[in-house]
Amino acid sequence: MSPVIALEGLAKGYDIAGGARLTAVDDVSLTIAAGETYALVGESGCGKSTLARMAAMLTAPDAGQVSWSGQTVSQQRRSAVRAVRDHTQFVFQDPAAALSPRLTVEEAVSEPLRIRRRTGSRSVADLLDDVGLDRSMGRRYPRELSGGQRQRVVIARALALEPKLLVLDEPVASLDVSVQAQVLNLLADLQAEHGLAYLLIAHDLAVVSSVADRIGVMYLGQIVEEGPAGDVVTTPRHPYTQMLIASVPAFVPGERGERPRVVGDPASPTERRTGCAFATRCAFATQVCLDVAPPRRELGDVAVRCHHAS
Amino acid sequence: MRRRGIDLRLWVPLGVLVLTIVACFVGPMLLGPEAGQQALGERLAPPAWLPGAIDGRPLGTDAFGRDMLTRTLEGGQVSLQVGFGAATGAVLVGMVLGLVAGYWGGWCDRVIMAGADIWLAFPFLVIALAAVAVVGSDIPVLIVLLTLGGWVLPTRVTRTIALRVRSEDYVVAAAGAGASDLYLVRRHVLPQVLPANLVVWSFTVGALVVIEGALSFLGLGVKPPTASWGNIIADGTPYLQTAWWIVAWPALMIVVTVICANALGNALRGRWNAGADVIDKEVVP
Amino acid sequence: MVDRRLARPDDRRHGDLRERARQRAAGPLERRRRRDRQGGGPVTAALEIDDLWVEAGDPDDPLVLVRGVSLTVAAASVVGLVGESGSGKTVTCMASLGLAGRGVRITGGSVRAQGIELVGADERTLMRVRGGVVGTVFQDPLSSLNPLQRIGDQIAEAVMLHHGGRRRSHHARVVELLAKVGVPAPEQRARAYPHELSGGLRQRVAIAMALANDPALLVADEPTTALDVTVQAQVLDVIRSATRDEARSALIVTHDLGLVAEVADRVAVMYAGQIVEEGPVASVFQDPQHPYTRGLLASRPVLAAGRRRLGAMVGRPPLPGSWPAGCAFAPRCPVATGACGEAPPIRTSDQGWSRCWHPGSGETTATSRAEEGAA
Amino acid sequence: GGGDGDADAKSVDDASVTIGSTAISNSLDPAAALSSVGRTYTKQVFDQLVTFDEDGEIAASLATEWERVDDTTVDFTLRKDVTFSSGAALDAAAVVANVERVLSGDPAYATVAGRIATVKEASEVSPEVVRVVTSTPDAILLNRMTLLDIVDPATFDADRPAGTGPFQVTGYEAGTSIELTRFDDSWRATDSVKDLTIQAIPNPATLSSALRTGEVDVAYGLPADVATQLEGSGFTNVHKPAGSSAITSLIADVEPALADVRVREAINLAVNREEFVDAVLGGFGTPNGSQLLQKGYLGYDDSLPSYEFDLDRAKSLVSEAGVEGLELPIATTALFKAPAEAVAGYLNAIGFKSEVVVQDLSAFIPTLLMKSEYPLLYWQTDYYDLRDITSVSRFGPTAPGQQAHIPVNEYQDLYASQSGELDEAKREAQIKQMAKILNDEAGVLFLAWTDNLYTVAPRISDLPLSGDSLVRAEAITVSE
Amino acid sequence: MTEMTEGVVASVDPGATAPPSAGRGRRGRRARRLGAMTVRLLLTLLGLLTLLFFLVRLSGDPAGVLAGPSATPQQLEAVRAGLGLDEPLLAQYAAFLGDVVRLDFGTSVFSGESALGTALGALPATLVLLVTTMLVSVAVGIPCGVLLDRGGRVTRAVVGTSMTLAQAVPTFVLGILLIYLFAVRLGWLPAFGSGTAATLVMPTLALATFAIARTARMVAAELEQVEDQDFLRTAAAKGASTRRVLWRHALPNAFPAVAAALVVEISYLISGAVVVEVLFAYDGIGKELVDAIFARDYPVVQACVFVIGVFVVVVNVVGDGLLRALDPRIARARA
Ligand SMILES: Nc1ncnc2c1ncn2[C@@H]1O[C@H](COP(=O)(O)OP(=O)(O)OP(=O)(O)O)[C@@H](O)[C@H]1O
Ligand SMILES: Nc1ncnc2c1ncn2[C@@H]1O[C@H](COP(=O)(O)OP(=O)(O)OP(=O)(O)O)[C@@H](O)[C@H]1O
Ligand SMILES: [Mg+2]
Ligand SMILES: [Mg+2]
Repeated sequence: MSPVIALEGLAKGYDIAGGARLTAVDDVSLTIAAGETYALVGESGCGKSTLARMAAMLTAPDAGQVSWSGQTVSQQRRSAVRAVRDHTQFVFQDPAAALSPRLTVEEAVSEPLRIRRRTGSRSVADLLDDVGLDRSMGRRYPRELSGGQRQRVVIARALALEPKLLVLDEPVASLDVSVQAQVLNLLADLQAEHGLAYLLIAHDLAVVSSVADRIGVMYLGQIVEEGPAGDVVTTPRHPYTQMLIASVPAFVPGERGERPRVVGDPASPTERRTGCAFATRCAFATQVCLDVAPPRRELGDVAVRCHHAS
Repeated sequence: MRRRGIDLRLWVPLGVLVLTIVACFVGPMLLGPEAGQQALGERLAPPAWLPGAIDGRPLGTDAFGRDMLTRTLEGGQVSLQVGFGAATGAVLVGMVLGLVAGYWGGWCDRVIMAGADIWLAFPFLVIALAAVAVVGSDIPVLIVLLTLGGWVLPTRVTRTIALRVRSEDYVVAAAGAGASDLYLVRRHVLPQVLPANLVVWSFTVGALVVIEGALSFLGLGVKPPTASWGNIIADGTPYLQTAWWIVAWPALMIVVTVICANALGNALRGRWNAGADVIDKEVVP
Repeated sequence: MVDRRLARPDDRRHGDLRERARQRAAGPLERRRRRDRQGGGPVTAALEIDDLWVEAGDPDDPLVLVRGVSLTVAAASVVGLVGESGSGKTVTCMASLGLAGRGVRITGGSVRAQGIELVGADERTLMRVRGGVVGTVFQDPLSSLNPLQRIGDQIAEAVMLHHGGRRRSHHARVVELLAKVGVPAPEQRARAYPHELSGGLRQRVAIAMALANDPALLVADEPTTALDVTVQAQVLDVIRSATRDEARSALIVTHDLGLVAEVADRVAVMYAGQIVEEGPVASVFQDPQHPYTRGLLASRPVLAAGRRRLGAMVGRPPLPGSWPAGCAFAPRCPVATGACGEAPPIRTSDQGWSRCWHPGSGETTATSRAEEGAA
Repeated sequence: GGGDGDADAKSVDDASVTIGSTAISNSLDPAAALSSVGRTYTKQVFDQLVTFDEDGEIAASLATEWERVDDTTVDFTLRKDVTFSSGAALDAAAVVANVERVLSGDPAYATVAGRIATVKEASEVSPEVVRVVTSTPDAILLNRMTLLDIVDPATFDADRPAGTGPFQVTGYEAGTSIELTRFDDSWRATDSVKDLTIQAIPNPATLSSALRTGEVDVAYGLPADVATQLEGSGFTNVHKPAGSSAITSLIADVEPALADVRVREAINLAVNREEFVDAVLGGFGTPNGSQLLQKGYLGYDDSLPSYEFDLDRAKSLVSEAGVEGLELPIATTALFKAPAEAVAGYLNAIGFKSEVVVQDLSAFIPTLLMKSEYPLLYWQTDYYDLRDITSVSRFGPTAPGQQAHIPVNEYQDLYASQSGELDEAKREAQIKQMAKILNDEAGVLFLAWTDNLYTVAPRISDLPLSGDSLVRAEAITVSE
Repeated sequence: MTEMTEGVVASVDPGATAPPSAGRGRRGRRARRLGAMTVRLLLTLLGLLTLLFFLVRLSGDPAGVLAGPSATPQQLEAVRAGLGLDEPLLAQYAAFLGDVVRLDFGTSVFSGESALGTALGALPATLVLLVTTMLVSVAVGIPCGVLLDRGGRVTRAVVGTSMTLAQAVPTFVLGILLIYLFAVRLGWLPAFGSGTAATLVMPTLALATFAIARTARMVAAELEQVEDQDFLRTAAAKGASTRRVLWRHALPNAFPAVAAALVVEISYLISGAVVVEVLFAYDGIGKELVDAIFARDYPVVQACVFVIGVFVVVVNVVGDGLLRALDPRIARARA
């Protein structure tokens, strides 16, 4: 599979009040192939959204570059950025906030086309069909829709410009369990139909494990472990991944006994640190972890940033 | 308080305001030019229901024998022109500045908001007093001056909403689809800013009618014999004991206007939840 | 369609609530409890909710939020109350403790905590029960702590309200509580303001506060939902040790079935203001009787290798005011029949009960391509 | 004047009296005090060489005799055994020091310096005799000397300058109140009033309430309407012709249409002066459509005709002159807003468009003295301070850059010559001639001779006024 | 029970946890922020003084007042020259700036007293008025706000209507009514003046009425806003009485926002004070200023504006600090 998008050494920081510098994303590289779902998991504030916005070229990175189909995209050239934006569409966490209360479903879905003054090959009705919405819904306003329906509208809008990559920032986190499954299934169907690539962001490993081809685990701005979904879920290498998996409640009562202790809170992204970002919470941390930042290491299909993983 | 499909809380104050405006601008024409003229022989006549009233002077006369009904309505012309004119001006100025500050941000934002903070910190009446003493007090001058007295509120409201809408996901999505700033402002920001500013406008009308009254009361309003509610009250103050009606009618009109403007603002705020929280934070309810 | 008859029994607005509750046909729990009493003597349950009706809004045109919920939390047992958003879980708990917001009224039923009747109780009784008999933890640990007070003071207040004295005099107890819920350096932390703590610590403080007077029952409304995954696990540990290890009863409200599986003995599934199924966790999860329970279980993603489809239900949970007549789940139910237009009967088994015309009948209720859009 | 004291009421000694006024002296130093408002205070604390008696004649005060030595020189002989409240004795050197201070050119003393502008120098002839020399012959030097308050030179720079009057200052809040107590060693002291407060209350409504609540005993500056209202509740209005004319200047420089005598005449015919005095002045004044000076002042001419209210004639003159709709804004100060508004009302009734522009005193005085943007200026001309036409200098010859209020050369020439004319008969003839010219030309709009008005609480049975209409506080009679 | 050892217990929120040096850093930051604010306000003050300098000078002339209406043009000119008013405006301005920097505002044209002294002398009376107004508006406004939010149907209607009226009646109208009622009709209070407690009552009432209504509305709005917050439910769940929840938890949380608004409103209050002082002949800085403006007593105008400006700056700075003391969150929210 040829990569649709490749991110190379992306980094992004924010100056926050009081003169501190917050490192949101720190030296992240990844590639996503056509038809592939790349899932990014991590705790709140670890930089998932920031990374996603950089991938969609909504935010310029401080360092690193984004390539499309092997071509590096220059941030300076507006036309290049525009072209990439056409191929990348964003789906947001909160479907309520992602739709203007003032636009009908039809207007919302056709807005990207209107903005680009283009007629897509697919009509609004087709798009609504694609996401399993009745055409008659076109005249409704978002407030007249349920959460799942709204998320479908958002997806339909994202499909309007016929993108190659959908960036899905926690697309189901705010939905009810029963509706969450509907949306996840829909995404899988659309991918099969259109050969889309997904960058799927989630904080729940369980959600991700059922839809992802590859999983990247993020911790404090870095991808600490990355690999095929099966490998990451069944044989986690990084202590943080292990901890994440241990934290997922056992579904069947009594199936799992005592589990490894989860320790400490995530460190602050503003703190300046040497060594491994996870060292403060890591049960296996040694002096080297505190002193030296672990490099990215390939262990078979899996890449890990840990001194001790094997 | 919706009854039979009509929102009384909205339509009652709106109706009273419209009625007031119509009465003030049409009434004096119907009453004829003679009623407003001075007739020193008929001075200080009481309203129709009191002994000593004069025919055709239903609300009594003032110290110059002018018909209080006519005077009050004519006074309304000035007060309302200034109040509504300046409120409109303030909202327009505020929307432009607020959009610039909130949407484009950066140093524009810092400068505008610092200006707003500072402007709020100084007692406006003091500045107004000095300014009127210099440039006089024609209606256009008063409108411009009071526009300066009211621009901060709509600026802040607009800025807050613009700032928020700008980072709203659907705006990011539209930007992601390649929308220009102009498109975003026109299609997404303005539709949210407008209703909120209509609410602000409504409250501002009330506030500015009062400020105009205060300026006139301090002797810095329009030139007599042109009436405004504030200067009628100021002139009538010495007669409070014997001819309360001179002060009463314009005072009543101010109070009614302010109540209606505020009520209208409240009703509108209830109607549009867009920006309601912002307004609650910023607006003097 | 709303079932007006169900939503507004004619007599509901007049007369004594408890009296009317008794007049109504005895629910399954009532029957069971009577049986229990006759058999094993007077074992006081930690919490007994019996046929609770709650409504909100204009009294002339009320919105029914909870209709006839009965639920018992036995001594030293943990009950999980699950259900999707809007099904009435929070309203049930909070109304029971008289903590629901303004405009929410109990219109029928009874609630007893350790045998103390709470419906229609005076404020003194409620004050004694709240915090003393029942400790409560809320979902968002930031907003559930007073931002202006040091956390130590807030915990001390909880102690003081039931033991008197001054806040200062309970310092030792505060430190002890903080240590118990695993707050490191409790002496210093007691002086912190809520915003100075991380989410996990805040929730621990909230739990410490709920445990301040060693209540018999802990009510926790989505105690981990707002937390990060790893932190969730930590807080869960705290809750578990506060219940299992100390033989304390708990009612845990959540929409996370996994959480229930981890901590609860029994589970009640809520849908559209009613409990549709109740029973021991193991039996409900392994052999769900109600099609909704089966749907929930099927649609829940589990951690496992490999891409797979989730079982999704059609449609979405209905909101109060638009509950279908008869079985509220019928429009989404893959096994619904004409009979489902009528209110379903209650089927009890030894260990639990469900409210369904066709209990336990579906092999799999999950439709593969469930599209509510067409609905 | 004088209150109609109840003969039966027992008068008390050592009373406390409060005089409320819309404004009070801006300074305790009489040389720096502005306008007549300040003189309510200075009159009580200071004396002048000569003063006006109740009939307006020059009377002895600190000087008991005076003698004209030549056209420009007068010698004053001082009263014996007069002491300042500071304890110092009055002598010629003190008077000389006062004259020299005022003439020093310090702008703070500009008002008083203007009043004695003709004085060149003063010198001590002997400890009891002061010589005052003018630069040109001055017909009214004595009148001018009534305006020079004599201060103990040792207290020129003190917080509370000392005078020889019957009261001395005990408390002062700038712009608000002056507290006085009796100076027992004053040559003018009496027993009746011991403590006197002069209180500023700018708002007339507040002032009238203060009178009602008994917080003030005498109110000065109340609107006439209010004063009449108060009469119903036992208050007395003490008023006295004040030697002041309510007039409106008609400035042709600004509005050329005013150069047409028909227009000026129409304006003069438009006003119903009786109604005006009744309604706007509350009756406290005398309608006047004839001349500036009133009866009792040098040059008054009772043969001059008065313009009478004639609406039809006024209207026809307006249409004859073709000036219907002419805009005639009237500038004035806040003090005269009401009468000016009434005038505007009359003018509007004959087809003009008139409104009142209220200016601050600071803006209005340059308007009045130098150059106006507005064609009509409403002002009340006080000549009682000097009791002479000379005080109305703006009707005299113009300086460069100054607008003429009365653009008649003959009038201006007469004005110039009368001020140096020492022969009183000749001078009177000249002043009468000026009045006639003004009357013929309808050069200004005369409205009324106004009275000074004091509203007095019932407990005050007599409020005596001096020849220049000021309260003689030491002579107030307070009854139980 | 558990021995959960936490390495670094750091908050997820940026800046929430303070590194060891944060104490100094935060204080330093705060000092800098206060400094910046003060400088900004002082610069504005200078701007305002400049504006007034020209406004006032373009519109009138103290020389006329000094010379009097019967002066001759020559005398008028002489007075002008004596006051230095015949110099070019810019030269006058330069001199003025130099003086201001040295805090030398000169002397009143009319009284000859130090202008700054005059302004400062009038300030305490205004301060007293403002303080009583604040106290009254808080003391009355908070209970009214509570009633507005918590009262029964009738109470809410009555209080709500009063507050609506209180907000709609302009200060000057209210002042007139008060004088009429309390001084003229009832004779209970002096109609004017300053210096005694009795003279403070009506100006305070006239000024506080609007502020009361404003405070009440804000308290009610804030109460409504905090109403649904979980920490109130938490308090109730601990066993606190309704009263205790209201007074110990809801109100203290509503108060910072109200207090912040009151601080901002000091400028509205000063505007109101100008009207009230003139109306009641109350000798505060507002009346002093109006008198000086009318008389074109430049030095006093400038000094009054300067004093008011500095006062506003001080109130804002002190108020800001006070708010911080009231609400530990603000330090973070604004940092
Ligand atoms: N515009 C910004 N200015 C300052 N800091 C920012 C900005 N955007 C994000 N951050 C910070 O960068 C860090 C990463 O943010 P990001 O939104 O990418 O996290 P996330 O992993 O998506 O978290 P969540 O799961 O909560 O959405 C956070 O600490 C956040 O506070
Ligand atoms: N005061 C109220 N007035 C009207 N409706 C209310 C009120 N309180 C709650 N509701 C409604 O009652 C329904 C049940 O609410 P509840 O909070 O109990 O749901 P829940 O099961 O806890 O859901 P969630 O998982 O979202 O917390 C919701 O639809 C809610 O909108
Ligand atoms: Mg995110
Ligand atoms: Mg809930």
